Amino acid sequence: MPENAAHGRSGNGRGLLVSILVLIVLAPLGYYVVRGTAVALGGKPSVEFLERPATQDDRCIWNMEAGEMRLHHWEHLARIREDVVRFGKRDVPGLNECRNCHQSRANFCDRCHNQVSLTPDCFGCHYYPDNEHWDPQRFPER
Amino acid sequence: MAGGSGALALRLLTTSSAGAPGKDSPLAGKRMGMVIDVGKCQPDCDKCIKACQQENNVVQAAAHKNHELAVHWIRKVTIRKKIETDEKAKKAEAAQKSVILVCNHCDNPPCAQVCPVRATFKREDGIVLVDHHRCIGCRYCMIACPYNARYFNFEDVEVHEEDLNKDRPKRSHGVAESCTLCAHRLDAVDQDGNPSPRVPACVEACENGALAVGDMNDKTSTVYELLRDYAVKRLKEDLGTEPKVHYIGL
Amino acid sequence: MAKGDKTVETADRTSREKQEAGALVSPPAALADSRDGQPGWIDPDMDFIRVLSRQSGDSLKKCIQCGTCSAICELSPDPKPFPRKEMAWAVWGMKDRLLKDPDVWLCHQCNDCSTRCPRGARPGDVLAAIRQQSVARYAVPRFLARWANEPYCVPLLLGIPIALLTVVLYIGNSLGVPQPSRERIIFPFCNKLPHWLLNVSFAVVGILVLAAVVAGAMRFWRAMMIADGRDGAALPAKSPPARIVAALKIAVPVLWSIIAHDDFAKCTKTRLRFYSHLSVLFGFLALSLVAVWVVTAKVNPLIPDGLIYPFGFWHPWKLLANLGGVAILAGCLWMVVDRVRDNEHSGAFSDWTLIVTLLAVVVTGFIAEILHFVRLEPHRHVAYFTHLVFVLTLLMYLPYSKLAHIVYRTTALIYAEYSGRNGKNTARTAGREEES
Amino acid sequence: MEIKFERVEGTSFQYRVALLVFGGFALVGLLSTLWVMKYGIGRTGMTNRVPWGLQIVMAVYYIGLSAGSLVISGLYGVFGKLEYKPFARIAVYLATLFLIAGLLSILTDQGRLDRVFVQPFVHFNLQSMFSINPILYNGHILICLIYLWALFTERKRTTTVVATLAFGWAFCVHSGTGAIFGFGARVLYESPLLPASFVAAAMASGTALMIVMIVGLFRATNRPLDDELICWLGRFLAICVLVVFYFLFVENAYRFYVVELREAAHYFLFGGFHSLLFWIGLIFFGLVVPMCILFNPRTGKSIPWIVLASSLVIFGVLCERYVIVVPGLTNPPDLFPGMEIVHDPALVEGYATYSISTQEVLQALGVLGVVGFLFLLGLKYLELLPTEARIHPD
Repeated sequence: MPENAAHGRSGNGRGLLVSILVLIVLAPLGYYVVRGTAVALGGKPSVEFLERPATQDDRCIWNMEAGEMRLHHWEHLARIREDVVRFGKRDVPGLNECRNCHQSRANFCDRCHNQVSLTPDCFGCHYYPDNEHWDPQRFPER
Repeated sequence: MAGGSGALALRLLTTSSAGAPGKDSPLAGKRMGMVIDVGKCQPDCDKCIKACQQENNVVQAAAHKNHELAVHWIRKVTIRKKIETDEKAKKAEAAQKSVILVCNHCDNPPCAQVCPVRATFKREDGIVLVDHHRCIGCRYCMIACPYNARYFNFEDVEVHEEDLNKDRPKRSHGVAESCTLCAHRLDAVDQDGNPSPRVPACVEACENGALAVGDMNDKTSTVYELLRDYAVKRLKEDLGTEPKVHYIGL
Repeated sequence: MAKGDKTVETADRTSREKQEAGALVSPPAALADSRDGQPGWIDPDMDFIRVLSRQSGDSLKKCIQCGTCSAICELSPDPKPFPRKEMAWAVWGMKDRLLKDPDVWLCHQCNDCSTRCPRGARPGDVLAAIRQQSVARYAVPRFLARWANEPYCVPLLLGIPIALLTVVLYIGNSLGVPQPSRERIIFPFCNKLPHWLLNVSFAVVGILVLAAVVAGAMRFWRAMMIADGRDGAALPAKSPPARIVAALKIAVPVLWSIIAHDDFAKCTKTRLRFYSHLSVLFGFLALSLVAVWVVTAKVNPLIPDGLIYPFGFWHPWKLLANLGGVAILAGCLWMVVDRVRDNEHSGAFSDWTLIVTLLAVVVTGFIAEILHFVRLEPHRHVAYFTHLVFVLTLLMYLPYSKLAHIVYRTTALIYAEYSGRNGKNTARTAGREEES
Repeated sequence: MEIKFERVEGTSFQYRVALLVFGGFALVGLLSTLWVMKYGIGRTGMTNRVPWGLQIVMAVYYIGLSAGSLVISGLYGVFGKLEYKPFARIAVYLATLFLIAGLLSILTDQGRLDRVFVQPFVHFNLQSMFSINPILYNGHILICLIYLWALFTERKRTTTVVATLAFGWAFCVHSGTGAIFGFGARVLYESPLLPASFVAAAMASGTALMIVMIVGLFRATNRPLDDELICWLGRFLAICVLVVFYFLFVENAYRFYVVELREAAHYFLFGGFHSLLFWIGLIFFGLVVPMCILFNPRTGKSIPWIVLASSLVIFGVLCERYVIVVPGLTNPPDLFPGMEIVHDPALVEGYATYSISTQEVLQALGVLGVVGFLFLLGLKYLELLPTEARIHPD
């Protein structure tokens, strides 16, 4: 190997460059190793589960499974929005009604949106209080 | 092979699971209109304006420090006969009228015609609305409106929590808006999903009975009776926009 | 030992050195060396010659066996240097001989030889064409390799992944709403293409590809062993653990040298090829790693989070993936520019298909990402589907396209290390010092 | 007739300074746009009564300036006046840039810039001139690019076909721009003459710009240029100016003649700052003085005079765009015929006001900077300029 390096252009520089690249590629892995170990040793996971209402019921007022809501909420909201704005159908609860049960926007909406870098425009106009009184003990996930 | 399965994939991808708007529209067969009795309107009363601002979260926007940037879904102008000489002017002084101006909800709305994204549209019951989720803020509708009834949110307006009607949205900057005829009140449903319409905020607030909003096709409605019994005027009828706001005694 | 300022004179001198070292393979020697050691017997494969001629701009006709190419090649070992002997074999249509030759894969096609050739032949392109033939020879099954090199097969080749993904889409569409697990949430990019279904189908294809690749590499290795007369010869150590250690001792430095681009760095003609290949390789590594992470996220013990996918823009994996995409994009664009600027470049089909497929993968990926951030449905789903088609194309035809060089070049380099073929530099340096 | 095209060296001090100045403009424009985006377009001079301001004025003005290519390609591609072929590349390149500038101006004027790239493609409204015009503009940019390609690769037949297409398409582009206003409901907008008048004004400003650019570039780089070519363009410019004048006269005469429009006409002609722009900027400096220069047999043949007249026309058409857009909005609709409004909470005085704000000027300059910057780069990296332009080359 050393002979090879001597023939190539700036052998040491190249070694450094490639090592840095390897480190960059492996960096996220290292980040997770550190974090995963820390959490396993009793640290707190940085992102916890979403706020769930006190009712302990798996069904939303939209009469849908929690999974359905998680996976499709934006599609349902968009459809309800069209129905309300364009066709005057107000018999389905909309965004305003979410906050009756899920009282904290920070925990119910922003937590996930922030993590996945989505910034929906909803709250520029629609009122949703940013209550911070979410207590994971009161609303356990399971 | 590539073409065939590609076409199938495209069809599978683009068909939405969300159904098309249902046929059972609650708006079918309606034609909402407004009647304003100018004679009953008191010059120094602004209850309807205040109620509208409170209901629709335009309190702060209406009180904008630059009055030309202020938003008036409903506003009251004072008019009088054109003054020819000084002597007549004194008579004309007495003959001032207060006229309420709102969006005319035209049957042929020029604003909806020019909207490049169909954000402004006429509902099935004739109410002209702006879809604020879609508006790109080109302001062509404001150019096209012959009544200057449209307003633009030039800036983000901070609405204080105590002034906020929490069930109604406020507006972000960069979208156009105008009177909605309180469509949310007209469409309101009760617990079981049956229609239980309420009158618009301005009509509710008016103590003199100068305002009426209702279905012009419904023979039991106040609007129908007023239109049947009184001679009414509409603004700029010559333009053919067919406004649905009618004035008695203008 | 400055090699950078090498002039024509020194090139001639090294060429003489190689001749004196008895490395010259003269046509009679080639004849003598030919098939199964039968002296004087030669069986030219005319189709092979025709293919090579077509893909290398008639280089074979131009070659006068002067040996300049072998002399100036930085990668060529002193005993039996290339590409001169390969040019001779190619002229004679000695297909079997060439396809068993590890030297063909030691070439990194820097085209120093092609630019220096006094006759304007392009040995670099000839070797590239031979490599493609080699891939076709060892691929399992062979007909796929034949298709992968025919332009009129492109609709069929693209059709297979499209059809496969359409089936996946059809199943996903009819499955209805997937229930995400309570412990770890993974949002599929498109609800009609659930992650587990994609994982399963990609894993099936991946296992098949892996099997094909391993089989191809083993065939190649055995062929090289037989050609070298090492049939049955194994690593010196006897016990299994010691054999593994010995194998690692050979493989690890080779792999590092591949990653560090030791051989690319010696190229003098197109210096930036080093950077373009480096960025594409590392982009590819980064994206593969991210993909593996996402695919295995459900069972990964390192993840403490509830929400796994999608990543936020500033998430380490997302950053790495975007960086990798940009690296591949930039590297591929540079390769395109490089090829377009070099007027004499033959532009072999397999070469262009790889670059175009890689570009298509990253471009559709970025389009899908942008459409996702502006939340355009169903446009983003269509973009995502196209992206998946190209990813699957890349994966599916890995053993048959130019991408197979990942496997065959690595195999050849390890073989060269194993057989002591790369004693090259030490030997040469020693000779030079003695002379001076 | 073999015409050679070449690049400019682009190493001179003047070139670099110009590049720097235009680049600086573009940067300032970008910063200003970001600022306006952050704080909303309320920080401009626009109001609810005058919702369109300088940006729209500049947009239609830039679109108009692109008509230079229409004239040149019409002359050379459609009418076969081959002596104008040397200017074809530069004309089409400038047209492309100014069309892009027009689009940029409209784009930076939108309230929700984030939605502009999504919504118009998803929800299309063919009844709106704002949906039709982007097709026309982008189509024209595409045609211009194909045209440029045909010119650079010297494809004769393709050039003729594309030139004819571009000629026809450009008419649609300028008519469509005029229709934005002409089909509106405002008293001072509504006029079927407006699309035609826009075409005329666009051709005037485009020709004037071509004259100034050609003379300036040829003089600055010491290239031989036959005066006769410019004089002919000058005469063409004079006719365009005359047509613009004619349209303006007809329109205002009509407004004065019809009783219900008389008040609006009075406001338009004698109502304030815009009237000043109309009479002094447009009528006197923009139309009358150039016509005097161009129709005068002596000054009409002198290159400096023609360049002066062209510069005045370029300025005059800018004034024309302003007096079309703004007074039509400041003039209030006559909601109550025979009555007058004593008090209106949305208005203090009878008429709305509009004053150009610094931000809008900076944004307009920024767009101009982009055009200038790209033009200079084009001179350096594309073979735009002919070595010479003569009617009878030696």
